[in-house]
Amino acid sequence: MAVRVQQEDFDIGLELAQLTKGNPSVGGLCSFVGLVRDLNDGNSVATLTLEHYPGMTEKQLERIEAEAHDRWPLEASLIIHRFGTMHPEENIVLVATASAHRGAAFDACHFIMDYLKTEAPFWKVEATDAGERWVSERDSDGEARDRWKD
Amino acid sequence: MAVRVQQEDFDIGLELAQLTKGNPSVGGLCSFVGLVRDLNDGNSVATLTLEHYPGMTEKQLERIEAEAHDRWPLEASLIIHRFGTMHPEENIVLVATASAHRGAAFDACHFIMDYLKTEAPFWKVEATDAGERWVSERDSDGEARDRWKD
Amino acid sequence: MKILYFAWLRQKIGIGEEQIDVPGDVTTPQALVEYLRNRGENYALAFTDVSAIKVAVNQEFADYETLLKPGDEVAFFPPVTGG
Amino acid sequence: MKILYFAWLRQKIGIGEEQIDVPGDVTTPQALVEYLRNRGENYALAFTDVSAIKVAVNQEFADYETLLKPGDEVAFFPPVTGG
Repeated sequence: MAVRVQQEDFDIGLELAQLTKGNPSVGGLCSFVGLVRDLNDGNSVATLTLEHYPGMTEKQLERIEAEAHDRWPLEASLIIHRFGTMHPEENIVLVATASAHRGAAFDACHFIMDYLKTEAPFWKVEATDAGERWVSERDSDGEARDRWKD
Repeated sequence: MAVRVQQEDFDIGLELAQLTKGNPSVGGLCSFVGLVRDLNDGNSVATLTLEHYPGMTEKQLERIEAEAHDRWPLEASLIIHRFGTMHPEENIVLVATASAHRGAAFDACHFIMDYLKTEAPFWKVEATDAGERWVSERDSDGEARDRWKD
Repeated sequence: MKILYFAWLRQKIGIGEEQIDVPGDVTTPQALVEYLRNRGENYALAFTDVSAIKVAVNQEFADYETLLKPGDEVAFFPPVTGG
Repeated sequence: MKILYFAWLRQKIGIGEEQIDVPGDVTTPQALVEYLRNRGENYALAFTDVSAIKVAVNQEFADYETLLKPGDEVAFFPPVTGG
């Protein structure tokens, strides 16, 4: 289990290799990478800047990760989330989960992303062709999270 | 869209980077890696050998990948499956899907893995401490696939 | 009391963080908002519609009726949009 | 007719692929299995329980009642276990 909130980019291949290295109980490794798109809500995006709440961010991410471990039999997991200013095609977030079997790895990774989207204190502001714009929450993100509630 | 059936290992970081490079429409990249475990059904596994049906394998994987593109708005996808003899911790399969949004990427990747497990002509034989053993199909794999049927 | 503002709330108010000795009757985030609105036009504008503003107390999501203690860290921010 | 065997079926029969000129009445995989069972003990053992054996015709999953044509490629194998 590990959470990192950082400005610098990450090396996906390296991170995934380190996550499973030396653990032959891992049969499935699921990962998700969120990237900056050059178009959002009809406007072209030059840069995306992420602001966060240091301290609360790490707490929330660690809580979400621990909840995933409670729900599924995970061998390992990793959450890396960047802040600062980024350009299209840059990595924003990496979530990876490893388990003996694929179902747990898929579900835990998806669960972490859905919760991260709605419960981790990050905010995005875009520099677009129509000026600076704070990204709005999406109803679909709340619905995606609520799927996991019983 | 790409399918590769090969004996040699693959570089996950390189493959994922190539999949999204130059496409700023990608907002989410989901990947799954299947790895050789050192224990299966209570026996320790020294090596795992994968046999396949050349020709039919590629056809089936291409069909599954095309079906995923029909079902979800994907920007890119990749399936690499190895054959031959492997040791614990080695990579067996990589499936990666890229889309504007995470839901499509997650679902398409999971869909491809579930179908690959039940419809791609690969067979596993393990060298275990109890001798050579052909791996049996799992009922749970059929159930995982049937989830996607309406 | 340590008060933090994030995203467009921070922009509208003009600062990200401040330390305020609030009056004794400011015992909830709701009362804190009323108090802040009277500190200036920038606060009043930022807090026009609190239904669009989340609150955290001591780095935990809270609601506007949560009881505050001296020394608490209270943060106001729009719905989160990370990932 | 080109016939292929995979996994433990290949091991039991002893070969992975063979070309056989089958009699005219071998028009389905079911009939082909009956025919093969009479070719030797190894075939009879391999095809003891066809409920555990899948069939593909021209590299497509098929069933035991599929009509076969001369020149077809027929493959027999256990349930797949890749991934």
